Amino acid sequence: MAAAEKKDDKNNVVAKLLGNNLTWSVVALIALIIICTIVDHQFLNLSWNDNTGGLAGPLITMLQESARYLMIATGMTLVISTAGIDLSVGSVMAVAGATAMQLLTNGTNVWVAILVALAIGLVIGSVNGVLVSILGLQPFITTLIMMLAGRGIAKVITSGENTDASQVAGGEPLRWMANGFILGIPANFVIALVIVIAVGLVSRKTAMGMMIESVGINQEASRMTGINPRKILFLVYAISGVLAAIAGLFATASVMRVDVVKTGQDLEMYAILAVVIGGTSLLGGKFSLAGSALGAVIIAMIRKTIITLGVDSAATPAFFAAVVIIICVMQAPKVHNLSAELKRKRALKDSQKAVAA
Amino acid sequence: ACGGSSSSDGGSSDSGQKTVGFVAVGPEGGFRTANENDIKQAFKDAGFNLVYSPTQNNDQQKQIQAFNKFVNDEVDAIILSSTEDSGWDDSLKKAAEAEIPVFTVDRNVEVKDAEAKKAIVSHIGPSNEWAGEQAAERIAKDFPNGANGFILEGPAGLSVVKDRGTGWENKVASNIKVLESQSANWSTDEAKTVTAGLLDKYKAKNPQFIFAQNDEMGIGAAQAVDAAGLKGKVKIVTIDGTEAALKAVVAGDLDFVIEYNPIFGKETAQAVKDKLDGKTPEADIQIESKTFDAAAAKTALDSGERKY
Amino acid sequence: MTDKQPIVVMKGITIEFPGVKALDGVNLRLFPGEVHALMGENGAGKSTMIKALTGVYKIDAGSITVDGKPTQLNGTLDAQNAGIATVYQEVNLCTNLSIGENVMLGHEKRGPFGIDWKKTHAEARKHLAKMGLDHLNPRAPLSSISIAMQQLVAIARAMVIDAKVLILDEPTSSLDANEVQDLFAIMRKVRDSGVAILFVSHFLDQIYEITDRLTILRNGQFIKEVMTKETPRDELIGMMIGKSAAELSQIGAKKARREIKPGEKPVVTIKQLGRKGQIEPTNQDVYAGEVVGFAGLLGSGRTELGRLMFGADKPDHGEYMLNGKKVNIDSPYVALKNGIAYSTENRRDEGIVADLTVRQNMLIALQAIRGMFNPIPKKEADEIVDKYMKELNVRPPDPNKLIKNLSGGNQQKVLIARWLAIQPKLLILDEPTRGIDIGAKAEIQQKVLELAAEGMGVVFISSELEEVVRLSDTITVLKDHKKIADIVNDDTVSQATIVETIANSGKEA
Amino acid sequence: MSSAAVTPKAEKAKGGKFDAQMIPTIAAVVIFILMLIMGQVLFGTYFRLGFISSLFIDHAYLIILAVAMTLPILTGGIDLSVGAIVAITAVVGMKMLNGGTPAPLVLVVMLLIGAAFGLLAGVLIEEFNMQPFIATLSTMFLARGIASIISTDSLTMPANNGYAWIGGEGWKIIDNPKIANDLSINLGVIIAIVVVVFGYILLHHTRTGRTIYAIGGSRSSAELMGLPVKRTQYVIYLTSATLAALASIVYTANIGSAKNTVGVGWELDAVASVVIGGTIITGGFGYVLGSVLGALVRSILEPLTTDFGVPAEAVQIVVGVMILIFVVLQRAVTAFKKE
Ligand SMILES: Nc1ncnc2c1ncn2[C@@H]1O[C@H](COP(=O)(O)OP(=O)(O)OP(=O)(O)O)[C@@H](O)[C@H]1O
Ligand SMILES: Nc1ncnc2c1ncn2[C@@H]1O[C@H](COP(=O)(O)OP(=O)(O)OP(=O)(O)O)[C@@H](O)[C@H]1O
Ligand SMILES: [Mg+2]
Ligand SMILES: [Mg+2]
Repeated sequence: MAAAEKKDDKNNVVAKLLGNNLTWSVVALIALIIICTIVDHQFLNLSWNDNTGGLAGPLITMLQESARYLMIATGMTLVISTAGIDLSVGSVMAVAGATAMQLLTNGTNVWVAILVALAIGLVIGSVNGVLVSILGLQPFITTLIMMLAGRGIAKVITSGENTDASQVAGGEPLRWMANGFILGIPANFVIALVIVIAVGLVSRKTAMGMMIESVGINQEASRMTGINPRKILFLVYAISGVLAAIAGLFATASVMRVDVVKTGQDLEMYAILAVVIGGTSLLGGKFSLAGSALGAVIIAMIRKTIITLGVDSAATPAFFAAVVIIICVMQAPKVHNLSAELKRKRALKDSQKAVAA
Repeated sequence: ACGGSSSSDGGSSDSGQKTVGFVAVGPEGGFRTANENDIKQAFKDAGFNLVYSPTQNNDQQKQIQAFNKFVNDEVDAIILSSTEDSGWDDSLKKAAEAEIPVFTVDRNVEVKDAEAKKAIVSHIGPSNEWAGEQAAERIAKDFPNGANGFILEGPAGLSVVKDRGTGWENKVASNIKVLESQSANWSTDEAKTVTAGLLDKYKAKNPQFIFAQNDEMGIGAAQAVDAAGLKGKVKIVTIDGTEAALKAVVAGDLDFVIEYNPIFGKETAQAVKDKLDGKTPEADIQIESKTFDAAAAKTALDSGERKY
Repeated sequence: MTDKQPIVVMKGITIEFPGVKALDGVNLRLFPGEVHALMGENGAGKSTMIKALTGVYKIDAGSITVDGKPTQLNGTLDAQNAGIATVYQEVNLCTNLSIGENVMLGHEKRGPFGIDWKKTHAEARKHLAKMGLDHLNPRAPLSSISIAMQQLVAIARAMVIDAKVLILDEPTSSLDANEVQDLFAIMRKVRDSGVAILFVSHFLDQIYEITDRLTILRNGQFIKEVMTKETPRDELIGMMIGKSAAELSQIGAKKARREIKPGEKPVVTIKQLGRKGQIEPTNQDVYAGEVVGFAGLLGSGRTELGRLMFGADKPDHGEYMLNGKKVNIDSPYVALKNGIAYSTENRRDEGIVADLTVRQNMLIALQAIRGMFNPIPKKEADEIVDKYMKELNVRPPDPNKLIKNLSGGNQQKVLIARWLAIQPKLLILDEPTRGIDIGAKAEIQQKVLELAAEGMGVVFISSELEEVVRLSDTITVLKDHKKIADIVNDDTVSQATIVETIANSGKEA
Repeated sequence: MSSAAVTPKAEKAKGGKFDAQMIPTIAAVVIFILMLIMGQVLFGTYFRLGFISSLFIDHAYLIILAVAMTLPILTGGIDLSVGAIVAITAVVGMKMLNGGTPAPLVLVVMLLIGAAFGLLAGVLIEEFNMQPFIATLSTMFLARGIASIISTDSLTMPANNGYAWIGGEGWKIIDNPKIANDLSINLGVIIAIVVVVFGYILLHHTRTGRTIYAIGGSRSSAELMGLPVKRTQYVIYLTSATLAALASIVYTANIGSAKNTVGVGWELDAVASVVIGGTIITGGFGYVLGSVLGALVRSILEPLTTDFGVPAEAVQIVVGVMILIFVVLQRAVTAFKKE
């Protein structure tokens, strides 16, 4: 590798770069784009689409889809940083979507519908929070339960139907949220990005981020410094709930109809993958929202790639797995320390010869 | 809820009310919900005590568990709306031994074991293959001199997907070219993303039709087509015939909807009644389904007698 | 004894961590039947050297020969198979398992049907007994005993494999005099059976009592290998800290006692404060500028009393007065809000937040009482950090290093800085000098006196009677989780006084 | 000296904490029995031998999966791939049977495939330090994907395949005129029981087993103690995956057909079982027997919801809430006992 020849200080820089997950995520993203472009030369083309009033093209639809991943990945990042996990985000998406669509069809004002949907997300998140922080239940099982129950709640809300609000007048703001454009860029992507940045600022400009990490690293020690771990835990699950609700609105509003079974299905897994690809450890502690955001885009990009390559629908899971594995392996220290390791071994050999002599 | 099965001697309770076990798939919206609600209603009207047992994410195992439970509860009859068309031999054998008549609805199940076969009285439901064939014929009619297009499939492996696919294969015209088949998991918004992707990818090949294996996906595809400004240029054919889909046909978003008629609760209840009254219902009760172009859809909607 | 061959020879060992060269060409020879001490300040590289020998860290240069053959140790398993048994500085046992299981892990006695638990526990009991731990029940969970006890259990574990080399990294730091003597007795037995022992301790008395040979390190450099009896203290200290012993501000003299004026109000008064099973209802006053020492044996309840005064455990009895008015201290947050700080004896589990930087670790408590959404202005933060990095001279002097990568001693300094940052009225220090090198120890003791002089009330908990007696104005003696005496620490009082008090109270009872 | 101070503590500790670890498991037993009784009282069918028989026969696979899942969870890890491994081994197995491969060979191949995925997970976790959750999530997608690449048909066994007998209706121990009162058992159940015994011995009577608990307590400590952590990790994921393959054998043999879609969500059922059984998801504490009970509890949730006539939409909510109540109860009892 290049790193090997360079002089020490340089070497360090390179090593740092190689050691940094973000680098590899970017590499992966670019690689995927290149692959797609090779297969489909139009892939990078952007055209202006008059009847949507925005840019059009593969990358745009990709960004449009990534919005929902951005939301859940952000919430998931905070939760995972506290050494927890939130398996319920997918179901929360369904519940929020169901609420919004049902209310719309019942003729509720769209803004009210949106607010109620978010509120419900908040409530479910808070329930998770209470169970984990006050009752001290294990996050995995708590949110697993909520994942089961959430689907049920969604079904109860729509009484088992896939409520369709596409014909309902007055849904425009919601529709725009998911399908509209701001300066030619997908509105939902812009909104998502703004929210991610907002969360980032709040957590880094205040002490929230550090306290979340601190609780994730060592809860007892945190308590002894006067932090209230319960508050923190409650907070992250609540946030995750709201963000998941937003993701749910994106997902349903894009077609103005909720699918009680499919909306948000398996997305908790995608969110977790995004977070890990972004370099936050499932063991808790240090988190990187930027990384998770990148991870979210990569997930969307992988799915885009699957379509572009026309991977046989039967093979998609395998393809998905393969890509994830490759990315994670690239990120493994073992791999990008290879050169350094070899150097060490060589040095050791020499010094031992020296000793022997 | 189910007083019937509570008396320890099982189904045929003192009240004389017959208990029927319904091994169901569970509310998944669209066709499924309409179908199961209709069956529940019909049996209630017919004075049965219907015990309903749904599964989760199409898990056959949970259905088998439910089925065996009904056998042990000694219900008077079992209605089986299976997620899979095989793997029922053992359970059916148990039913046969317990002399509980079984009625398969929607999906037929194939049985190897002779003993097991005895348990099944009749099958009630529309035909998936037929629906697929209708789709192929419609496309052929729309594009007499050929066209390119896509197929949106359900999750790989479900037998509905295969049957509707087979139907299509049976009747598809030689000059109709399927550029690509992708799974959109029955889901509207996945269908939208997938279709958007396919439209980008095959712009050059000027795709003209989309065969969506269910309404949900068709509606999603329609929105992608609309967004791409191809509304009307790409004709979309879907299967199921939910209200939303019919509206879409009227609105011109969809070209053609083939009904997969979920409303056969009455027929099922009747069959069960006959059997329990000692008559022998037909082995295969075909539920015929309609097809809707814009006009037909409009009249159907206006008539207001559609249950879903 | 130099005639016999060394069993372990480490030559030119170099280990680099991102940022620091922890070891730079260090040599070490271990001889059978000898106790060999690795000497050096906090951060000198002692533990790192040990981890190099036991294959925890890969060495970047140098060679290790065991029994004359060059060996590549990849992992502790190799080391064990090579006959090297180790007790690491931080207790490394599994708190979810029983005491006996911890002792025998990996060496369980096996019968026809796999592990034979009867035999295994019997074996465990035997090894515990060797450490004078016969009272411990091997089936009890490890989590039920103190870190001190756990340390002894860890040593018992090391005895299970009959090793050629026994390594003890600061085993005595959390033991009291009696246990140290027990331990030394065992070490002598083991040594005489021809085992080479590597021993680390910051207590010079212990070094001179038990060791035969010394290797001195100074920030990662090999200084010298000498025979213990040929090396006077000052010379040794000189080699360790790089300046002559005289410069070291050892405060040998007893602190001038702070007289309590009649009618003066204490900062903190607890009345009958207690908690079932941990500490019986206790009265205690702490005046501004007073140092109150807690003395007692292991498990006497010093830590409990300290934790109770900090609200780390909720009291189930009694009341709490701050400057005369009643307060309800039921959580660390409330305590800190009221200017009460507690520095734990359990640095790793309740002290440091391992993956945060030194800087963050220093500021976190202050931040917590300021509130999450009221961040400390950068300027103020920088000032605080510089101030304490200097005052306590934390090494390496880089506040952006992860605290987990600091040596034990320096971690302790950072924690003290954390508590000073909130400028507490009452500072409770539980074993603050545990595992701290002589230099740093003197600095910390000095700091305690300064703080008292500035009018801070200090509770000083330590297993070292010597420093308790030297620093305290009044000494609270505890026994069996109960306060047995308040001793006004005037010139008549000495370590002996305390020991007697403890002994006698037993008789009366 | 210190002994005086210590002894009471040590003793108290013994009385207190140790049972505390057992309580959740004991709670599982009690609640399971209570559920059965409730079912019997209200619906009168839960004590029927037939019900008991099919409870075991239909859930032999889940019991095996629960045991498999217990190992990684005890170390604080997890194996999400078990469901998918059931699918791929089932599909391959059926394909081979239909291709006329002799049953014994088929069984071996199925187990080997399972082991292969376990090995892959092990490599990803140990060599490329991926976290178990992610590693097994990947192998889950991989297995599921390969399964559907191989075939998306529902494959039925050929007649007289010398395989079905594993799960066939087995032997009727008590044969009543009414099938509902027959007590029957099949090889699948016996295999499940053997697996449970195997799990118990592995965890409580082998050093590997103790290492598993040690890793769950603190991996770094386990490493410093010179325990073969790496090797043990491999053993764990190899075992869980291979057991998943075994579960697949039992299940397919029982229903006589297979499909790439079988086993969706089973990993979560297994996790639920393990947790209900009192194993802490963060590792260190738990018992294989608890997991078995967990599996049984998990299994009678659906029958109960059915008999209570829970409205279709609400079933999942109710199941969720039941598990929740369960976990909370355990938590409460444990906390109470700790006092
Ligand atoms: N894992 C690590 N990463 C980076 N630096 C480290 C790591 N471990 C130790 N160091 C650094 O190496 C140096 C030596 O540390 P070590 O723990 O060996 O000191 P020590 O002599 O044992 O001190 P003490 O007496 O306090 O235990 C210290 O400066 C420490 O900061
Ligand atoms: N001998 C012992 N047996 C069991 N647990 C003990 C023992 N000694 C201490 N502990 C526990 O360890 C912690 C600190 O010990 P404790 O406060 O009882 O004694 P101490 O006087 O602080 O002695 P030290 O702090 O030196 O261990 C407390 O949580 C206490 O419950
Ligand atoms: Mg050290
Ligand atoms: Mg203490």
